[in-house]
Amino acid sequence: MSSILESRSLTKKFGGLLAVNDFSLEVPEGSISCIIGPNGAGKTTFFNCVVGFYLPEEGEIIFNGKPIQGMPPYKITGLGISRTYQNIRLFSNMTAIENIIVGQHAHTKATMIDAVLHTPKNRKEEKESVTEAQRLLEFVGLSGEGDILARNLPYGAQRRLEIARALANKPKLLLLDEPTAGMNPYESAELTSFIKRLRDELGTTILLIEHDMRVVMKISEQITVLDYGSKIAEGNAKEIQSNPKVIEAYLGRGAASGLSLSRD
Amino acid sequence: MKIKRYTLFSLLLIVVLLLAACGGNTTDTGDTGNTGDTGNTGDTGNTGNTGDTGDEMMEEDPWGYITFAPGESIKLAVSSALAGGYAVYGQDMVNGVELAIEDFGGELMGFPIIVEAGDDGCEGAPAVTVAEQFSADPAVLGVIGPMCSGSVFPASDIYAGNNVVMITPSSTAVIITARGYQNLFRTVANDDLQAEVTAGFLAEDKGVTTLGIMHDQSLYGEGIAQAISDKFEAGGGTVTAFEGITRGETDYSAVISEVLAGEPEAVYFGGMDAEGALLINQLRAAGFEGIFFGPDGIKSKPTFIDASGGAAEGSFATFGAVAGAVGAEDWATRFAEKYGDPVAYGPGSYDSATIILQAAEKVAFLDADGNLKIPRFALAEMIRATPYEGVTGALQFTETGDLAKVSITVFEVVDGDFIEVKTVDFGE
Amino acid sequence: MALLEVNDIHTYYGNIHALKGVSLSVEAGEIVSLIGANGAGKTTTLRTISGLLRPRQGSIKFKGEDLASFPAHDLVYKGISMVPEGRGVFSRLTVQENLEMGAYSRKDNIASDLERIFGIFPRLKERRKQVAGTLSGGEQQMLATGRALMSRPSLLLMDEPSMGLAPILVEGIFDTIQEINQEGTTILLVEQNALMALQVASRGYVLQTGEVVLEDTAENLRKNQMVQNAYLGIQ
Amino acid sequence: MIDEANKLFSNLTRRFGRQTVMIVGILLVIGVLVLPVIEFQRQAFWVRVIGFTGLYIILGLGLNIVVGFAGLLDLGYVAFYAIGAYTYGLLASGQFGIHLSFWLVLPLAALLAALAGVLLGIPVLRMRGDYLAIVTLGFGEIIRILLNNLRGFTNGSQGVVGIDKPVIFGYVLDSGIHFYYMIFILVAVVAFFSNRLNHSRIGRAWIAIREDEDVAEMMGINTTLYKLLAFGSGALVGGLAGAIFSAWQGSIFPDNFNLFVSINVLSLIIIGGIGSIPGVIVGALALITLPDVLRQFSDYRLLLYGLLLVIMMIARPEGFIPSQRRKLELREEDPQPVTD
Amino acid sequence: MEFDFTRFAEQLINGLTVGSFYALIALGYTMVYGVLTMINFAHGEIFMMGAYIGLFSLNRMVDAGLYERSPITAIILTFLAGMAGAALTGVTIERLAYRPLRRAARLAPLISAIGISIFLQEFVRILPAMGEQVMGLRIAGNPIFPPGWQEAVIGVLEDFGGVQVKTYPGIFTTDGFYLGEVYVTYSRVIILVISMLTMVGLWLLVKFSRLGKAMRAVSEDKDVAALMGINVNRVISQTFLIGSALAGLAGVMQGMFYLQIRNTMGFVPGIKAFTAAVLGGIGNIPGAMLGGYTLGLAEVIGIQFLPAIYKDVVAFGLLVLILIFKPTGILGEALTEKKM
Repeated sequence: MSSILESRSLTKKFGGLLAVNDFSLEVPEGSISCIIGPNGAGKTTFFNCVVGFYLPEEGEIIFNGKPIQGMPPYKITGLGISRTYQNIRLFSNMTAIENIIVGQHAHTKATMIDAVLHTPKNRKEEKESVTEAQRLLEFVGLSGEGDILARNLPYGAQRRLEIARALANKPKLLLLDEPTAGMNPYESAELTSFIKRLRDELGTTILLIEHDMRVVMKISEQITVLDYGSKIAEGNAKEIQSNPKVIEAYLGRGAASGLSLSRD
Repeated sequence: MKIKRYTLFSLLLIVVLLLAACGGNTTDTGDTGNTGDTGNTGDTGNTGNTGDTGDEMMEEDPWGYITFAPGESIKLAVSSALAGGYAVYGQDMVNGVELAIEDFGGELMGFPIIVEAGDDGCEGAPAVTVAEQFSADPAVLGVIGPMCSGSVFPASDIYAGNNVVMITPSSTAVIITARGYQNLFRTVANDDLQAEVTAGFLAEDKGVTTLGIMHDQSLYGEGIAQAISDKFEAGGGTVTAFEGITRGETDYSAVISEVLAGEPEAVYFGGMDAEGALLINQLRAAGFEGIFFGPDGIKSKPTFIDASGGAAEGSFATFGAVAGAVGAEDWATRFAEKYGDPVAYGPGSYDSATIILQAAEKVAFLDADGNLKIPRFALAEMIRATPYEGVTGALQFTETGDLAKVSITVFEVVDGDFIEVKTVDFGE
Repeated sequence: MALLEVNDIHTYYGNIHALKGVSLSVEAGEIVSLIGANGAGKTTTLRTISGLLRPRQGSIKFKGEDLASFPAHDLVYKGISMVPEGRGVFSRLTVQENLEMGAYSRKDNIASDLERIFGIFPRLKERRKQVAGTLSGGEQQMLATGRALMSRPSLLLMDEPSMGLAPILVEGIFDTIQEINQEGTTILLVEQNALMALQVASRGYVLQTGEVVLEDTAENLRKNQMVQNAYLGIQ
Repeated sequence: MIDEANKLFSNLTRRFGRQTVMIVGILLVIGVLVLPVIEFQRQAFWVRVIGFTGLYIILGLGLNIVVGFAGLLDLGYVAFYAIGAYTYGLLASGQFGIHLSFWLVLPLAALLAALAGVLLGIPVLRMRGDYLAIVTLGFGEIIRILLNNLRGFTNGSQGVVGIDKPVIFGYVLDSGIHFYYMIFILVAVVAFFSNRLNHSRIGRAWIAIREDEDVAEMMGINTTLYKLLAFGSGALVGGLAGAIFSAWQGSIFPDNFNLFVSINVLSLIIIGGIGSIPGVIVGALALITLPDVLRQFSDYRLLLYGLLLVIMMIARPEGFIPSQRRKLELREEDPQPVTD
Repeated sequence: MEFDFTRFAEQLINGLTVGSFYALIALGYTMVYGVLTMINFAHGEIFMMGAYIGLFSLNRMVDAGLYERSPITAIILTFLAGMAGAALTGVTIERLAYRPLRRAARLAPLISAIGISIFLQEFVRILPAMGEQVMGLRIAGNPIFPPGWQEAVIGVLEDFGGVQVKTYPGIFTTDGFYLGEVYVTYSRVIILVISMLTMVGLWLLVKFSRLGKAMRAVSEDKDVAALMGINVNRVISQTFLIGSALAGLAGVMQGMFYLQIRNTMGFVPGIKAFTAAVLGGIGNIPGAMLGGYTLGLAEVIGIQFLPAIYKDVVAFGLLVLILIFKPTGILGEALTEKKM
């Protein structure tokens, strides 16, 4: 498997603080990979570097063989990277379907002239957008709820809508930031299988940040552990679970036993 | 929720009170018997309104007639700033007109005369709206104003189109009267004449060779400042600085430092009284000991002399009127008793109103039905033809509506009041 | 008499009927857990008790006194304190200033309380001069908890203290909760991590779409089939 | 516009009954169109007042694109109005002896204003909210100061006078009625286009930027470009209004373009209901027409105006006719917020 | 013009004086922004109210002979009265015009504030005329108020407000001393000292007092602040009280040292102080002070090189320049810009 995303010795500083420190990572195409680590370890910062929201001081980010650091976020999105946020950031006063249509922005072309004159091109595009959006709503199990304002949807539905919006960009790589945050075990199990389905049915590569070890261990093919901005371990679920460095810095002895307690 | 209702209620209460207060001021609407707390005119039950002028007489006056049915009021309109930053001058104009009507006897051939004031904010756009309002009102005899040149330009187009007589007591811009309108007059000298007198006085009487000029960046202030600059340099003097200040600020020391850096013997300020007071105060504080000179805009005892904290002593101002004109002193006393000291355009407005009323009296007649009719063109011609002796001096108009004879007087501030120093007469 | 008695409260967000008659009680000295899915009304319940929201119906009694007429800021003086969801530290204030804000309701000497909090959370002592916004998530949680304790509450409301924290910190948080409780503070705990919550609590309530559907001792709840399926992730 | 009109219509019908609404609506439209044709006593005054309201409706529609659609708080909108006005004033008067046709200069004025809008946009793009407000306010003031002081070019404080009236097929459009119709045709055109814009890919991108700029950019929206588009289109409309104003007025002075114009336009779109096109019309009626109707309260005019702003805001914080979306944004739904 | 050190030093002092006013007024903007994230557009008018109330009290003390007997006491009392009056105005405005809009859209309180600003300006101007009319009200031809009252009430109102410029008695002369070659008037020194002392006091208050900490807590999160036992409404009122009192202090200072006050005096300083607050980083108290002095100095330095008419262009130009490089102002935190 070739890697779709590669980070080479990436470093991002905030003032004196090294948020991401000489971090290298390869995400295999078509995989579900996971980044874990204590709060403030630099996981979200890394995401922000990938999508172009932060400019790293050193290192390279390669997407599909091309360096992308320094590109503005909207261009990176256009290349096929989408993301979701730790604390859901939907356009809360837009309807569900509008959220998804905005998500298609990089793939639609209508100009101001088209919009004002309602050219045939524009009409066709609008129609296709709606059809596609409805398809995505169905895919995430929200069909029939397209006209509800995003903020009036229940929490779980909002999470799924955010993913649908990210998918509207037809991403090759999907970054999920703590998708199960604030969910109880039942809900997160549901989401976990959904994420799996995503990869299996659409072939989208998925990179996620996650705290819930049950989720992490269940679906990740590759786990990378960050602490203080540096990579301290990498491997599959078993290797990570038994890595003493990881237990020391992140999992803790009790949590390791907690994992077994859940009879997972 | 409780707070919100309470707030709304109190705000509404204020509105109601205000409207009630406004209600006391219905002298201008004329459709109710008014409670008359301002001294003018009595209670006239108004009966309907007569719309158009009598057809049978149309051919006699090319501009048509202003017609009043018995019992109707004649409106003398004022277009000026009545609210906002320039209201102080607008109020002064209204006061002048009010006093003129009172002195005239409050009625014309048995028809009561009232003031109708329109707020133009000293700005072009609302001035046009006011002009449309007055022009569309068949009871308006004539208009005093607008006050600012910026309003006179667009508004006079409307008045001219509707053949409404207007006299501005304040607009000094040269080209206002250059457009051939026959309905337009002004009772002030234009900038050029004021500038000529000022430059001459400074150079010849005071021997000033270097002059620093400041202005308030307004149409009026910068216009006169520019005229002064031209005349002074034409006379061989040197203008060391030409700087603008921002109206509404209070500390002009920084600009003053720049102006004084050129070490002028005198400083001229094109602008209004309030800024003038601040400037002279700060000029003296900055160590300036030369002459301070300003146009008619600063010739105000309360807002220039009194507001300068004594610094205005020894300053000069021009004014387009004869000092000590017939009855002027007595007039000023009467005005002050009623409204406080005139600010700037009270006297000019008084004269303008009186001119219109006197001319109207001469051309007005009653028709067979007892309606009062005033021919519009004849009114304008009568205004033009009749010499007039007023509180600002002897006034006589030219073809263009400018004053044929102008006296410009230089005043000096001595012991806290303006004292006449020199008067220059223009015209034949 | 229970320390806190919540009786049939109904709370609305605009037209959304968020709590449909929640009743619960907390005895002095207990740890009581509220568990439930997202949107079940757990946070709304805590915000209503703390006075940030007003119920349209129902009563809340604390030490026998009806709280209906008191605004949120008065409840601190009565002895209720809350660790809000998402921690809510004042990020531009220093750690020490944050703690002092916690004692805003008190006029007496707070130096000893500061020392007590620093005893529980030595990390905070190291960082007392640091601006709270620069703390890590775990440290912020300590600060929020410590700040709530500064008012010497008799009832501490905690909203999702373990949310977004690394597993290693989660343990510590629950240890602290028990520690605080043993020192005599009653705790009403809202937790997504039902497993841990039911381990430290003595009793628990299960909320579903704004209603209490189950209440029992923690031990019984842990054994309950429905709870195991829905909230403990045990199939 | 059609959607909004429909919504408005259904709201009103629910309240007053279908027939009444239809009749009143038709009467209103006819009234506006016919007002100049039928003769009545104070007609010229009413044509002026309603025509002037129309001018402010155009300005409101333009600013609404910037503030209402894209959510960029612009306190210097008057600058574009001024640029439009001076473009026509300078190119069709004795100032330089140039007398270009109104119909040629009108699009030119719009383009120049749009260009200025984009130029203003570039430095302020990174600023948000209230920072943007003060910078745009400064921009408006700077334009006015320049107009006032570039004496060789704009004739400074002495203004541009004797501006040509538009001519169409040899017929001079010099009466208020001509401008009245010109303005209302433009109102219809601008309203129509701005509504289409709002319900398009562009409009959605603006909403997304307004809601969450960072996320919008993650959707592939070039936020820089779209903000410039908003500034540019808003400015374009302002420029059109300015050119018409200067032709109608016949003389322009820097003082015509003070901060109060910007404030007036902003107030009217907020009072009407931000983001809503019918709202702009209602707002203009409340803030431009009403004060003119209340002319007899001359010295209380501004006082009442100020009070009116406060009362209207408190009574209807979301405006008279809020756009459906904005209505939801504006009212937080917390029950009896205690910390307020 | 060649560089003249004496004049430069003179200009620096001018800049510091003006900067003191900007800073004092900017503090009110910034404090209110801090707790409510709203631009209190009426703040300039609070400054004006302070000046008017101060003068009214001073006149009473002159009447009572207190000023003759003990000028220092009278002056101090004037300051206190102006501050108290401005504070009362500010708190009342917050209560009536802003609090009902606490949860409304961000622009609603802005428009309300603009309304209040216009209202206050006009209110002061029109008060005597209004009094005259209210006192002149009649029922069935009989005056409601006895004539004796009328005179007294109108007299008081005329002494307070009115259309004309009002003048403080010339207490401070143009006396001064030479600092090297630079002539410095005592009044400038007094302005600087009073302003700086006040600002240091404010800084200490906000930094160390219980109220100051409560203010900072409220500005971060009102709900959590309430959970700490802070009465949020009271803290907001107190913030308005302090900010307005500072504006009142500036207002009285203006009257004392520049003599002249008028109803429109708040507008220009209001805009400038707002600029200064943003320049320093709005919501940030030291930022407002720094912004005020920076702006004051920039203006005087600017006109060393450019004609004075471009002073405001320099001010706004500097603002844009600083915001381009630091979008949240000099001391504003970048943290809030892109937090995740």
